[in-house]
Amino acid sequence: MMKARVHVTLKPGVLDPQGKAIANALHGLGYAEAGEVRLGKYIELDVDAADAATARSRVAEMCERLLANTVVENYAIEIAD
Amino acid sequence: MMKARVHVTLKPGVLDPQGKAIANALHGLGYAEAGEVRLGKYIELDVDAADAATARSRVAEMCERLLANTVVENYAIEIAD
Amino acid sequence: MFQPLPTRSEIRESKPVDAAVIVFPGSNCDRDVAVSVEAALGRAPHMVWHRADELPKVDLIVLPGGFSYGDYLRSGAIAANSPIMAQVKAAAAKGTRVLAICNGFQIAIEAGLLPGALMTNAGLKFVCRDVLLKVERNDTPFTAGYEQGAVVRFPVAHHQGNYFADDETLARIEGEGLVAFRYVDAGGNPTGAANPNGSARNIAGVYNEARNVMGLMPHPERLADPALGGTDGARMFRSLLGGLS
Amino acid sequence: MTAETKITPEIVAEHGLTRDEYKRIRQIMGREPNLVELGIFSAMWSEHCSYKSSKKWLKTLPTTAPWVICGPGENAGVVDIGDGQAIIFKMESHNHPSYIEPYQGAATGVGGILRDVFTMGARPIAMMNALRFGDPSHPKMKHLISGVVSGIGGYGNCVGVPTVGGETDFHPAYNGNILVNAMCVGLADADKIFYSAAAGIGNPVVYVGSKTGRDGIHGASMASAEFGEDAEQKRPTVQVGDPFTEKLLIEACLELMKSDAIVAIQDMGAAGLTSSSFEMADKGDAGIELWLDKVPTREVGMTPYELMLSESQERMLMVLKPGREDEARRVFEKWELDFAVIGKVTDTGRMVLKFHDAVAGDLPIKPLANGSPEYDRPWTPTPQRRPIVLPRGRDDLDAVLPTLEKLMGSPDLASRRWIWEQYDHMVMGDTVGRPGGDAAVVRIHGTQKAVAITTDVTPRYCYADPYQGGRQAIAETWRNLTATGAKPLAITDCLNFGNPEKPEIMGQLVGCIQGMAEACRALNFPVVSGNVSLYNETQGTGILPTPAIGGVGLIADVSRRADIAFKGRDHAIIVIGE
Ligand SMILES: Nc1ncnc2c1ncn2[C@@H]1O[C@H](COP(=O)(O)OP(=O)(O)O)[C@@H](O)[C@H]1O
Repeated sequence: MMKARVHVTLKPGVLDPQGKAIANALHGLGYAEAGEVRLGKYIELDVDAADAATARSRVAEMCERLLANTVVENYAIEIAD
Repeated sequence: MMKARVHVTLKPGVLDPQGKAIANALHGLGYAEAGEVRLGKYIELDVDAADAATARSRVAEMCERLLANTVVENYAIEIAD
Repeated sequence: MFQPLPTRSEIRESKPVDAAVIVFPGSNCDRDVAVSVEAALGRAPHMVWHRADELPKVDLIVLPGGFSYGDYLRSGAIAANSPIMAQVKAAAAKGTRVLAICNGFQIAIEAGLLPGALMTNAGLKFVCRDVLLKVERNDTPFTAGYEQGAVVRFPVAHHQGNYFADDETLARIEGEGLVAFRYVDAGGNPTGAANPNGSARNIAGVYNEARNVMGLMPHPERLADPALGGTDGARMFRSLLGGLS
Repeated sequence: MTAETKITPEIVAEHGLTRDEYKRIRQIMGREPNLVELGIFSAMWSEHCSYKSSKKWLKTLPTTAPWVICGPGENAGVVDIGDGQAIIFKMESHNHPSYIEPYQGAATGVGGILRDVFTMGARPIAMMNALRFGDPSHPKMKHLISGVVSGIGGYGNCVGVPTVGGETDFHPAYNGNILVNAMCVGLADADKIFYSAAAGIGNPVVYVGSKTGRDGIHGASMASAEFGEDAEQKRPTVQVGDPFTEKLLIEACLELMKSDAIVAIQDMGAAGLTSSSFEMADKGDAGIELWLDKVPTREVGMTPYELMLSESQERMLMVLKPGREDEARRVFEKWELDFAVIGKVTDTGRMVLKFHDAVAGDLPIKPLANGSPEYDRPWTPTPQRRPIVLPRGRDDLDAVLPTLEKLMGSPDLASRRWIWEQYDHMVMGDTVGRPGGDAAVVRIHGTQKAVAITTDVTPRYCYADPYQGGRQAIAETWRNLTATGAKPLAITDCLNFGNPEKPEIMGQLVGCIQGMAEACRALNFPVVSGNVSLYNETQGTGILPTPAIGGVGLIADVSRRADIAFKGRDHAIIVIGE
């Protein structure tokens, strides 16, 4: 079993209303030092694969087909065993 | 400006309905190799701080107060400049 | 040009049309839309479970609102990969009309049937209320029953209805006349205050290039009965189901 | 801790049982209980499950009328609305969980009340929520309010049942103990109502829904224990709701209910498998043998103690007719839900818990269920308060307008639109009277009939004079229903009070119930279901007495309903009453 860690983030230029709201809330709480905030997803999944390369390419496919909406999102994959 | 990367994940044992639904969907798409899936949040934020240690402690405070729901979630912070 | 609505009896005399409503796990406006379809058509639509291997031969497919798969991961993402969606796409490619409402719109976008993306509402909250919409064009089977530029009232009820597309895509859909509805004020102006969710250019609904697929966030089926306080939505079903002959 | 753990006075106390109660347990068992058994007693005898402080007084409420099909005692109350149709409804509290984790606490409260209603064979058609928050400027309040409102919306919107109204109050007495009461109304065929009494020796006991995890173990005891400073330490016991699974569970249960395969059905609410299995066995005068290793789990190494006490959500227990397992399994598998035969009905009158063939617990059902303590707690009547003498007001507009402005700007009178707009109040296509009026009006699908639904209570009145406050809450409920043109049918109630071990709090409870009972009798407006939530205190200060009333009425012809909007110029405005 390998562990895949996937980060799904909004593409630059895509408006992130949730990130903006978090930044505003942080300012409201007095954290003047907080700058831009971007909210993404973090997915951990167990993958049964012969090797890291296979796992990576299968997870990339899963991202393309389901885990990310590539119209507005990027994804990055790390594999660990 | 420093960059903080925050991972917010569900505590072990806390039900993750989304992770469950994603795992089922992956199986439905033919990815039999996909095991357990856990869905978390990934937050990138810019912090204006004198040094990494200060940034970390401020972000930890933000996590406690806003970014994570510590009743059911854990958080992990990385600081980079 | 305003086209008079076909009457019920005209519809019945014309070639029989058939409609299907796709039911996903977590759909919850499937029955509501079936009621509106039946009112316009005179008989009930086929209710098709998402695992069905076969789509009945129909002239109209409805992707209903709701929370397919709980809206988990991204609204519409998991349903867009349901077995039935391959057939919906094939039928759409052959010209079958597809009406995608709310969660159905999210599914259609995720399935690549329509351009753009639907993001979390700018206000971050679920919003359920009536909105005013401008009918951008009335020369499509979906809107033939409305006057050009008419302002109509439909309810919205969603959390992820904030229409987004990059500038290039926006320019293209505007240029090709693919905007179906826009959020407007009573005077027909697409103001910020009239926009319930932050959608780009107040876009509430879009067509595909062939204009046989239309998706929108507001729910026409929710104001299609005088007892519920309005009937603007009923015209869409009568346009669709009367104009198919 | 294991089943072999020796039961010490500390363990007994940790389970919220008094020494007398423990003595009684030993008598009932005829021996020392093991830990699993102790946990079961603790859950079953908690205030939440046993109504030990309120039972005596609840019995004084009128519960019958010719149109009542089923009064208190089942999962929800049932009233006849003619044409072979019945309305099934109930209100329930989720106060403590909502204070600890507002989103999930409120969400799972909605899930629980939905299950109470569809368990009985009804399709849920409307929800309401009665909320009491503290002072809006209290540092925690914003988080609590927004969490609760989005939790209610998050769950109700997803399952596709319209949330059509409710009430929202603010008072500093709720600063440390907010109230979240949710009500659900469902529609069923009057001759297809499902009850919870287990029957048929040898019949399979079946588990359906979500898998069991370690959620909310001790939740039922928590709901009955006063909050201390360490409330936040109890956090990990919070349950997480999965409205998507609930929606599937509704559809799957209603689908199976079209057949005659189900003998009895009960949702797993507070105290999960424990309370559901004991209630089914008790009502059916039967015994049950459970095979706990067959319970679907999502965590490894779960013990019998955890399996019996887990409060994982979206689960149901059923007794099926013999040989109908496969048919039922097909329905639940179609809806992608877990299904497992986990036991059988017996004639032993005992609950026998097996875990991998070993006996993990063996308890007598009747003595445990009926032998739960019932307290006649001392109470003192609330002293008559001196009426407040207001200075005589001026009649001129200059004085009235600023006062009016102040009133309208107060949190208690401000518009609730921002709340109900976060709730899908139109799904199902029958919300004829949307939020914003006296009572919501929901059409009975496919008919000209409609039900009017409202929730009401004014805790300030109940605090000033419990008896009058109780009467007033019933009367206001009645008025709100009649104002839409409905004939009031029956009520459900959610009695939220402080610590009943204090005579003055007990006096509030008694006073309110006496007032309610009198008003209900006078109006022929019976109580058909309800819930009691006690120990609503933080650091020794109780909430205002809050008997929330949920009322349902029937409109025979929906086209003739009334609403609050002025309809036109020059119409006369008439005041009726004193
Ligand atoms: N928590 C809530 N959820 C949904 N609707 C609510 C809620 N609180 C209040 N409302 C709605 O707001 C309106 C005004 O409420 P309220 O002030 O309690 O009315 P009244 O005092 O006239 O009974 C009602 O229609 C009620 O249903």
